[in-house]
Amino acid sequence: MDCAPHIRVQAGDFDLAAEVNRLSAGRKDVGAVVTFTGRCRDEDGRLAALELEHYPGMAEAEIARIAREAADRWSLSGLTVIHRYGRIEPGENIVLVVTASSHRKAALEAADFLMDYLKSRAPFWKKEHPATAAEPGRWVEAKAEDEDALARWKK
Amino acid sequence: MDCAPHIRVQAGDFDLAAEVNRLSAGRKDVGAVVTFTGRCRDEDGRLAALELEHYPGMAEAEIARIAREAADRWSLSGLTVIHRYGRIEPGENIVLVVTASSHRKAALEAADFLMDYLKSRAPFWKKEHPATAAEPGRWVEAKAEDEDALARWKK
Amino acid sequence: MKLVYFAWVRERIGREAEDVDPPGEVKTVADLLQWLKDRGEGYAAALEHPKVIRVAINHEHVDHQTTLPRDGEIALFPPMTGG
Amino acid sequence: MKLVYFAWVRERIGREAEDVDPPGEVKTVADLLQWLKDRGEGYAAALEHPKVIRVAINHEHVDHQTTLPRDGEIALFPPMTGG
Repeated sequence: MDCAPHIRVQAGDFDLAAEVNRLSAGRKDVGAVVTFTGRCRDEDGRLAALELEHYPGMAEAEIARIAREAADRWSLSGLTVIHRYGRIEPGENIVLVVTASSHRKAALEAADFLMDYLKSRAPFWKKEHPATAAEPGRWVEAKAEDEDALARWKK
Repeated sequence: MDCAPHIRVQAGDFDLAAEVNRLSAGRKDVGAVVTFTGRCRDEDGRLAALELEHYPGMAEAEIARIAREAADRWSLSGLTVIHRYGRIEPGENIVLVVTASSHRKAALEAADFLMDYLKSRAPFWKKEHPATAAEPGRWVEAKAEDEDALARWKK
Repeated sequence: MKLVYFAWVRERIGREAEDVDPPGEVKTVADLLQWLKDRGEGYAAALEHPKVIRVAINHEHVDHQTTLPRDGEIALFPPMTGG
Repeated sequence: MKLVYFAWVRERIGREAEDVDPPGEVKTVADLLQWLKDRGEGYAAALEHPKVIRVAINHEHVDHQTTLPRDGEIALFPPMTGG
């Protein structure tokens, strides 16, 4: 990979266009840029907000490991992962993955791979705060399908 | 699908952030937004520009058919395809696909599907203008691998 | 019937579009390609390998066995390279 | 050794971190979980199903058979739900 992965774990939002420009502005060798934006849904009005807890230090280290694996498997010219933590309301962004490559399949597959690994390996935990204030917050349970999704990428 | 596909065939560039906002701004039901941007490469300096010819009328109709098929196969809340034509220089955008869904797999797979079909079914033809002005323009040949990519999506 | 040409099919034939009136025995797309091929050097060059030529009738892809419509727009072009 | 807890493991145990000094027979991650479980109600609730608990040593995922390091930071948490 030509350039080091750009990784950020932050409370604040990110700027999609700025992150795409980081990997492609002025570049004549980038044929494909893929972005994946994960957002908070309101679950048909049942959710007031998500609280994202993370493990500082390990979050960055683990995302870096996942990014390095993607860069080893696909020919990428650039790779960005930004994951937010803290309180996030419906309609707000949670996570951004940007992949750039000369070829479309590399960019698409790497983004798919990164999201699967972020879901099940990056040390973040979501707590749902219900719209009904009387109800207590509830930790989101890991889904078996997310674990299964990783099996697709085993070499 | 909740909303009709947004399809444009145009000479001018597009604005990635504006197109993502079109599908997600103010929406609390959109959990995932995927963008694919196809860009003109300079082929290690050998290419001065691409000339994209298209079949007006059919280009829009065929992209609409492909978009409809994607909307039938995946649960999408929004879908945008913009394809440029005319002279496009290295570093410029050629095509944009944006998919929005409540779930990440639907958004990712639909974008992958749309790109495969646009490559081999939408009536556009690329002519390469070499950096060496003396050389004549050369029509890009269709790749067998692009045709093969469609086989993955046969039901 | 109106014919329209794109990319190198257009360049070799030397025109973008034309109206033609093929004889009654020209019933399918394959027949039409064979008939056009004999109309001159440009056509022969464009349609040298007819199997490669993609065809659309009224903006929809069709295969070479398709029966020609009474009227409408028939487009001939190389395999597409968009995206 | 320093232990850190996250999400519902943290909430049930009732603290974010602590220093512990387990006896010599506590050699693996599995031993540590078993030993912690007996330290009180919160620990028992958090570690009721030890197989579910994910563990990282010095910021790297490890399995329950892993030998504990001499020192460093050991994190216990539920399956991750980021992304």
